[in-house]
Amino acid sequence: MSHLTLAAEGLDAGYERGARVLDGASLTVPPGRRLALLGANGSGKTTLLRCLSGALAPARGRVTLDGAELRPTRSGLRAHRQAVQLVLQDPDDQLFSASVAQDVSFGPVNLGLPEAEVRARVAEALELLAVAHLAGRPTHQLSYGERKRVAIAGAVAMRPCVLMLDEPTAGLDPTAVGEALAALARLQEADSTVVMSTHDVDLALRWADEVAVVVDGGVVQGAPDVVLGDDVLLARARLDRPWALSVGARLQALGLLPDGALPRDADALLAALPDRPGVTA
Amino acid sequence: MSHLTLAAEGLDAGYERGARVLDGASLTVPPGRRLALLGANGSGKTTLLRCLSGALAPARGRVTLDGAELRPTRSGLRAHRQAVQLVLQDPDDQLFSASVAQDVSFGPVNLGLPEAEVRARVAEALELLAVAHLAGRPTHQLSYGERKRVAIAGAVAMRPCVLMLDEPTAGLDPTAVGEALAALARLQEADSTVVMSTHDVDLALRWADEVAVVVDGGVVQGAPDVVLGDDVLLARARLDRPWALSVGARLQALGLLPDGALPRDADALLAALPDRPGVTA
Amino acid sequence: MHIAEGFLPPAHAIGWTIAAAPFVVHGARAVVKEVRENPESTLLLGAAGAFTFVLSAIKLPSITGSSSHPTGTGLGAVLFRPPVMALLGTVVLLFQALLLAHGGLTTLGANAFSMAVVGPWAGYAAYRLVRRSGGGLLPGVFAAMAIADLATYVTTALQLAWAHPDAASGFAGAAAKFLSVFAFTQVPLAIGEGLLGVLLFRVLTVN
Amino acid sequence: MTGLAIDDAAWASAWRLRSPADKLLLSGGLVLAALVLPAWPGSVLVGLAAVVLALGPARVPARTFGRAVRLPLAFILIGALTAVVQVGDGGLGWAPDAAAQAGGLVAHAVAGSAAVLLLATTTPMSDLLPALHRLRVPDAVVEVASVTYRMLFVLLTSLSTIREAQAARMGHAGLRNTYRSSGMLAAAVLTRSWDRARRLSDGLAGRGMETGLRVLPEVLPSSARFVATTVVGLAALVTVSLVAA
Repeated sequence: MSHLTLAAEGLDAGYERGARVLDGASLTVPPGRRLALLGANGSGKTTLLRCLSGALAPARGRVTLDGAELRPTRSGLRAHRQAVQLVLQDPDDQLFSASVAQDVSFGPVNLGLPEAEVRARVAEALELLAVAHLAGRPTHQLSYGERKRVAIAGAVAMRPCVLMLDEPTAGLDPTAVGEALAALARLQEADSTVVMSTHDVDLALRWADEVAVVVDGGVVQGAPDVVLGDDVLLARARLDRPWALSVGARLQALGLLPDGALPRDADALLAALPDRPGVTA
Repeated sequence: MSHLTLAAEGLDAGYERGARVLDGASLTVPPGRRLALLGANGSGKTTLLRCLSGALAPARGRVTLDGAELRPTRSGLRAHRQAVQLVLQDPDDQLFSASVAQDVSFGPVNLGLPEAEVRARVAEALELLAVAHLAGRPTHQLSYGERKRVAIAGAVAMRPCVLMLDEPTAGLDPTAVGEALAALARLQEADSTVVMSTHDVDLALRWADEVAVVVDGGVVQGAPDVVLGDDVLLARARLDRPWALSVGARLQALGLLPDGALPRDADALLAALPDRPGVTA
Repeated sequence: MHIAEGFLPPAHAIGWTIAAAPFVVHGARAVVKEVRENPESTLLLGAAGAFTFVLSAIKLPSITGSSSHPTGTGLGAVLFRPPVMALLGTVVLLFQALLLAHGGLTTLGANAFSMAVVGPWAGYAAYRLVRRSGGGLLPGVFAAMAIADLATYVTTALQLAWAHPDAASGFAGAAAKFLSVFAFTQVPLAIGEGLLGVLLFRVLTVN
Repeated sequence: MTGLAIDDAAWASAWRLRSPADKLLLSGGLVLAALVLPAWPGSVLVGLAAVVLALGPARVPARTFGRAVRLPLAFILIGALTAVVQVGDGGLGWAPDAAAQAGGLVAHAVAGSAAVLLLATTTPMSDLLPALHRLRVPDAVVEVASVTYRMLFVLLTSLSTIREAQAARMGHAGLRNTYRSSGMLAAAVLTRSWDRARRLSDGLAGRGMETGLRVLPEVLPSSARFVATTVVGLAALVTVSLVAA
């Protein structure tokens, strides 16, 4: 899988209670990296992801893949969907076959691939998501976390260049979130670009190479510690500041943390703090 | 509303993949206080809540309300449901009416209350949950967060002594979580006992007077900072330690925080930390 | 295919309403009895009605290039029996008239007769016939859904022919006209809906 | 939003809080007038009245109303054309008064559809269903219909989301894929509807459901002025039509 640059330019899309959801939103997905898309409920994260995936045609603006505009024709969408896959939030909306392996094979079979190739892709996707042991199980017997990972495997089996996930960690307990993030890390190592939407700012800070905040119909994009440290922006977006940035900044001011980039989670913060009283960074 | 003590003693209940979900679980809900019920996905939080609400009869053990055992007869259940209400995780499992006000009126009407009393209760419940402005809107046009609050209002209109909520903050953004918690705080001031299940340990530490962790079919109950500081227990329960306890303990050891109870969230921690370098608690 | 509001003369509108009424009332009695014995079935029947409505939102393409929406009454007849379908089908027709502008109020009786009475009964009869003569579940479902569709379409065409007989050849000529005009969309749809039923039951029975 | 523009219009209509019985009287009167009055000028007057009332005092968006009127048009035009083509010995030809006959048929149907639409775009289904109770429809039936109304939005959302997920994985590329996917889609929604009903029954049991889905009725008082205006208007319409015809 080569890296392609997926971008949105000046998108207007969606209507909610008489107002545009997206109003001139532009975003460039950094190829080969991890992008967290942040925003409150109803801010337009999902609308933006649906436009990027080709599921929703914007009222204005364009979506491009390596500069080429996505055309809402049958062949245009077909090509786009082979390169860009979106995994929706509720796994039950995506699992419609009887067994796990059958469900993951849905995309490759629809692509008309030979059986051996389908089998290989299914096996690979199940392996990457660490759900190979579930292959023969009926989907309705799986736990919520397992269903989420199987739904992601279904998209991965399409071998997209850009994999987008709408709230992949919502409803998962901490261990399951850890497993999901580990699977996404393996995907990225396998050369994919990964986009994840979330409203968990702590998670975004910990995970992402870059973040984009959807606010007032537009998008603000940048480095995680810069964007998530901007209190004015966060208030407009109805988001909290990540605790690690708040606490880290104070500890840096107190001379307990070295200058430069702040730790992004509890483990990194504890590792950077001195062990004994009286020692400063 | 007077305070009643709701308790479970030695519950066996539920089957999942050939094993009991609850296996000798005991819990006492502290009257008039806020209890967070923690556990990983599939640990049995929901099963326990359903037993406590009377929706599920345990295979063994008993549920008591002020010492009196809940009998699974029609009149026993009817009396229990007037005192104890459970709000399910998915609001669409509780909202059956197209009109918000009519849906909230369902419980009071079933109680056989006179019309004026029903109207008063509906108005009060919508007010407490800050959804009075939605009264004339159809259920199917509401957002997920709005539907969640209307579903809670439906339970609140029953004026229960104990209100239990299954994952009330799941899927909500930080602002909506704040609004939901504020509504729950108003309820508790209105003299209710509130139980909330969650797997967000940071939220539980911040919100609860007491926590109970569901693990290996049983329940471990106690003060939030004690239970959530027990790493062995948390590992067994597949939960994380709240960052505030990890970071707080280290800062206390460094002499930056005063001895005693640790701050429970970022704001409290920042308030307790010294402003200038060199000053210790 | 629903007859639009105002398309039938008053006498026909009244006549078909009277013709459909006994079946719908019979279905309502069955529903009342079911709900009295088992209050939760209100929710199951409501869900069944909603499913029938939603099924008609699935677009089925056909090889002739036309595309149409299934009626779902054959499936409902197999799952819930024709009497209940007479009621649920009528409720769905009322919803389609008022939520989708599909059908009408004065033509509700005529549409209920073809889609909620004749369709389900014909489909159910076809299903029983196939099963009794040794056919499997899937051929039975195919027959039920395809025949329910065909029977509905034929009934509708005859209703239209009776209301608007041909100036020269009378009822027979009009029937031939309406049957052939609507055959372009309805015959492929009947086959398509039968196939849909087979695919649907295949997924359900594997689970 | 919900995908059903007529329903959205009904909830947002300026007549939302008018008594459903009042609106039923008005629309019902217009529907009957469209049916029994001569097409010229009766149907034309009914159609005009329905459109003017919907777009004027009821403030229904013109776009919604226009689109909804167009929906039955294909059936009406094909049906009317078929009716006036004559099958004779020499093959197909036009009936003697084809133009007048077709025109009349189309006028009746379009006017009637507009009159039904006036009710549909101003009155949510959940306001109309309790009216069935007064027509002596059993409570159980009204409750089943109410659950149908609530549940169909839940299922419509499932349907469109699942369909979108299938399309993303090429499930609707080509006839074969589309049929296979549609079967899976129908099965998934059917399973979902059963599951929803079961879970809803659990949820409602906790709120004390024992016999039925009784709720506090909404009071939407009748307006004497509205009723009087309706009666006078309908009478005028009938008189003018009969005199002019």
